Amino acid sequence: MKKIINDPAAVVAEALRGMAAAHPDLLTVRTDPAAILRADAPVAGRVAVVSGGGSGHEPLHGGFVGPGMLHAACPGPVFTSPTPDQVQAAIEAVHGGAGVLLIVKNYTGDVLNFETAAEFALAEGIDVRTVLVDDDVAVKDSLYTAGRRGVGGTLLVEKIVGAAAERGADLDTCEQLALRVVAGTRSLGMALTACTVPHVGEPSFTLAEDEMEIGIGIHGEPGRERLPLEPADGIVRRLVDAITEDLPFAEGDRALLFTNSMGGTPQLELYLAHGIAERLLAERGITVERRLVGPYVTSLEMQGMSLTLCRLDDELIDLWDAPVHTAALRWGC
Amino acid sequence: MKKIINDPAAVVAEALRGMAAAHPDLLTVRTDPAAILRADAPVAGRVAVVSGGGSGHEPLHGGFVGPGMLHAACPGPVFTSPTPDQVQAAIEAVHGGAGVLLIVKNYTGDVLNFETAAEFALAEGIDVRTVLVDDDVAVKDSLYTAGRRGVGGTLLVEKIVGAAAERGADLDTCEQLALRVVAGTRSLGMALTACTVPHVGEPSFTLAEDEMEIGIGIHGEPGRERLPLEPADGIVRRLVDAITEDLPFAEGDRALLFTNSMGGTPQLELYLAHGIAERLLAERGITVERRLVGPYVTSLEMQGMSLTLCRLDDELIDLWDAPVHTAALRWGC
Amino acid sequence: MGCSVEDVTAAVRAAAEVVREYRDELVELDREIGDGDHGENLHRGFTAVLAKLDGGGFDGPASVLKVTATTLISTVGGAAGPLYGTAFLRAATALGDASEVDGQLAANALAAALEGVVARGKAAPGDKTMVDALTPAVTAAQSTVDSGVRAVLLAAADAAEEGAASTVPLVARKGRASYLGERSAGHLDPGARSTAVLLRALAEAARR
Amino acid sequence: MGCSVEDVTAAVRAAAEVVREYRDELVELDREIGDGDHGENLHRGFTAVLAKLDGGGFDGPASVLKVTATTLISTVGGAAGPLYGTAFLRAATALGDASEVDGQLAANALAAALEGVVARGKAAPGDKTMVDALTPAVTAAQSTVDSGVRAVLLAAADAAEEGAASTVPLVARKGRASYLGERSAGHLDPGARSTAVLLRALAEAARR
Ligand SMILES: Nc1ncnc2c1ncn2[C@@H]1O[C@H](COP(=O)(O)OP(=O)(O)O)[C@@H](O)[C@H]1O
Ligand SMILES: Nc1ncnc2c1ncn2[C@@H]1O[C@H](COP(=O)(O)OP(=O)(O)O)[C@@H](O)[C@H]1O
Ligand SMILES: [Mg+2]
Ligand SMILES: [Mg+2]
Ligand SMILES: [Mg+2]
Ligand SMILES: [Mg+2]
Repeated sequence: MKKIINDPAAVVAEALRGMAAAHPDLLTVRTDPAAILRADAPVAGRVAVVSGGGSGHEPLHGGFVGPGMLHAACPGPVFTSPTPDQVQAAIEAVHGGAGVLLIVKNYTGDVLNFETAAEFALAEGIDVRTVLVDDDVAVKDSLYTAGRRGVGGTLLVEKIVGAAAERGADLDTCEQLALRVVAGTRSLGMALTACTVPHVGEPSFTLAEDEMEIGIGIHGEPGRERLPLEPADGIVRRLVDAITEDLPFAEGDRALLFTNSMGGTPQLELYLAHGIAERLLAERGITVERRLVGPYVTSLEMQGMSLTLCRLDDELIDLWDAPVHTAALRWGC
Repeated sequence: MKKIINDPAAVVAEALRGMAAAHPDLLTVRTDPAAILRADAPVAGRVAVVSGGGSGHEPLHGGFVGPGMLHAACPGPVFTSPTPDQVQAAIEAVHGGAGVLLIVKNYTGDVLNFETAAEFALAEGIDVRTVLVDDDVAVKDSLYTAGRRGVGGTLLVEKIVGAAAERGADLDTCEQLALRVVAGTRSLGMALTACTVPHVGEPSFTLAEDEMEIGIGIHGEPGRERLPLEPADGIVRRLVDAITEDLPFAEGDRALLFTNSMGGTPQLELYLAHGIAERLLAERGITVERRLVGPYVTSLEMQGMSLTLCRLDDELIDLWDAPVHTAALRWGC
Repeated sequence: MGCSVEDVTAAVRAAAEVVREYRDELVELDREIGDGDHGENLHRGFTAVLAKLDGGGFDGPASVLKVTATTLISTVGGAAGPLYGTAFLRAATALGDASEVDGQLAANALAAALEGVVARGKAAPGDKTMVDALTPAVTAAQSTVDSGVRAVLLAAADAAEEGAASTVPLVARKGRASYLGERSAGHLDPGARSTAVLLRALAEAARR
Repeated sequence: MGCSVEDVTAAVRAAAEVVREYRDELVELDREIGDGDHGENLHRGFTAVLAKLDGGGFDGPASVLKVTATTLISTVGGAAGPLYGTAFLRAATALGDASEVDGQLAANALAAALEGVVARGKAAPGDKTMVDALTPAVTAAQSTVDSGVRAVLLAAADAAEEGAASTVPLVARKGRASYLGERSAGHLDPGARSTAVLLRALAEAARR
């Protein structure tokens, strides 16, 4: 295992220390339990937007804490959801009197831990709502399974709801808005290489030089399909096809296209893939009105990419464009 | 070779197409010869700041084009400096009547090609100055060698001089400012893995599971020293020691600390390393007043990191803080 | 005579210690069809449990299980944290204020644990989860209630091991392995395995 | 009788074609002590040169070399682009408006090329660059001026090959390989190698 770390068990704690040092004016970083909070939290009279999950997906979620996006992020150990106490402490730290919206990626662990935290917080009289993000079309959705995973779409929910909360939208409005973004968002990822979890010490799976994995998750889970490696045109077409057929996206739709690196794919390749995706969407009559390209919802050093497509309307565009000031996303201020 | 590409010879052209699609309001992307220009260029009455170099270091340089930073970037093929015509065309496209400052990383190829372009432009009556960035302490400086390489410090020069140009500083002032930043900036990089150049198809060098390379360049060049892999504490200490001894940085110095990923190192590790660097600098009595953490001056998918330290004063801080709006760096607007 | 508060403490301690031994195996099982953290998660949690047990001050068997539950909930994370946490919490509730645990109580506690896991996780037998180990364990325990705690737990452990082994051919329908679809077949479920391991350790530590 | 404009065109075309053959070897040499692009750079440049030569319309040997020079400068990039570009440009200047190239002119052109490379790159013999191939080539050419272009170039190519080989033990002081310090020793310099390859191809294509 080749990593710039000390003790594998201390990776998250040490990274948080670095994050605190890097963003002293923006963030308050707590340890025990770990939380990344807006420096100015709690913001009185505003819905507090809280998210979190296992570490290893940075900048998700801690990199999205700040005015216009999250009030708090709860980082668990690498690829392991945070505990209820941790989430509860974050809720209490940022609750500004207007309720708390939990944005939770749909994984059993995250759901159960956030659920428990929400129960505790409710018992203390804090109005807490939970919205599950489940945008990954790689996973078949069914009542009898764990359901779809939350992946790239999480960022969009956090940005858009965070903007609404910043403007003073109430908890009902924020919750409905989050549900609306989730309903209109689909993602699919692929990998060229696996990642290595520090406490595991070896890659989560092995791919031959001429293989790729389609439909991977963001926790080093293998995907649903292993295929011979293809040129970028083929790879991107697979992702675009699966995503647009799923919702389905239709001719005339306005959309945000988010081309995401799983961590190890360089920007040169990412922009190349983004260009192909834009072309394919244009061919289908889908108008890309906003875009984001970069390593935002990652899986450690995994090489690969995901595409996320989100249906837009004027309201969502306005909220997407609203000022945001976080470690990883910043505009308008 | 595992990459999301089509034809290796077309990687840069296709990536530029994606970049153009991703940033339609911010950038004008030209091909043949390739250039990334500020959408509002030329900016009349302002010094035009132009840089460029081989591709594969993204977001350097194209990701730094926009108000408050570069007016144009000239991307060469992967790890190969652009040609004189290319640079000359960019100069002519962004020249706003107040002269042009070329920021060139000190590599023989870049120096020779930009030099030739500058001669052509001068011959056409454009006042062109060139500032070489040579911040890499891995390389011994001497009159008889190619001199030190330009690495992470290039970003700082581009940001600070870009801010001054935006405010209306004249060409002399911009040139002097660039020289001042270069004089006060030092960097050192290390790698855990090599990168693979698309047209080569195999890694630039090979490191065993328990080896690391100190003093690597950003072109997949092997470093000066191959050592047994160490924990993060040891790695970061080596970088901090070499950098602070070189200038030297002294107790009481105010500094900007830039913790850079070579591309494949995930943010979790990068923040962890950043935290260590901050601690070591504090121990030496150096006050870190500004910081930047991320993959900004990369070497494709190489895993590794570099540290850049730049001496600050009030003027430099003010220019660093000035608004910037580019694809990769944005604040204050 | 059943198990005292000291006996229960010793049994949980023994189980907690055994997790360290199985850490790597559980990591490896989870790496194959999950995200590779199950062994690390339980190890972190049960290490914290050991520290808590050192603190002592338990007024009955239920309080030992309750502290174990809250410690697991606040340190394990992932799916296993709330599930095992709930299991121990429900088991504690089933023990009530009894000062000694007999075979019947032990079987009741196991049944309550299973109910808790199902209530939280909504998994049915055959979904390839810890439920596939716990369900037969409860049945086996219930048919041996008259033979003392140790016998009850030994029967439960045997059944849990068989139940865990039965997950190998299954296609997962719950938890992270479900994302793999058909590719999850052919692997042992890590949570079912850890359930069997924990029950075996508890049984072997039970003095009566 | 010396080489006509057609002969010079054919020779440059032959050299350009040979670069394709050596692309991978030059990439590999540069990967070892540089950044792995030398073969790709020259291949890109000389492919463009071939296209330009197809256009024809040259009024003398010098104009063939001049077009070669400007094409290389505008397509190769890296260190080799300006250096080889300058070399061909200076060689063109040395030929002046001669309609035929004889041994003396060829040797002069080579000497001018070397001067150009040194003026631009500031490398001295022994720095482990193309100068180590070109310098002995110029000397050899100058001592064979009376024997015709082919003989001059053959002597130059022989000397360049020896010169290139002599770079192996050297520690680089110029170019990218210099960053390696002592670790650059034990490798053939890619630019010296390409110089030898180009000279050999020009020599073998020279009809007189
Ligand atoms: N819904 C569920 N009901 C019961 N057990 C479950 C459920 N989901 C997952 N599990 C169990 O949890 C185990 C995985 O635990 P762990 O790896 O610690 O959590 P995570 O999947 O969050 O990484 C699985 O092997 C399975 O036995
Ligand atoms: N200053 C110099 N003078 C002469 N030749 C040089 C100089 N610097 C580099 N070279 C030659 O250029 C070759 C490398 O060319 P190339 O790989 O195309 O460029 P780059 O180093 O920019 O990648 C070296 O092998 C060397 O022979
Ligand atoms: Mg997990
Ligand atoms: Mg090069
Ligand atoms: Mg797991
Ligand atoms: Mg090279």
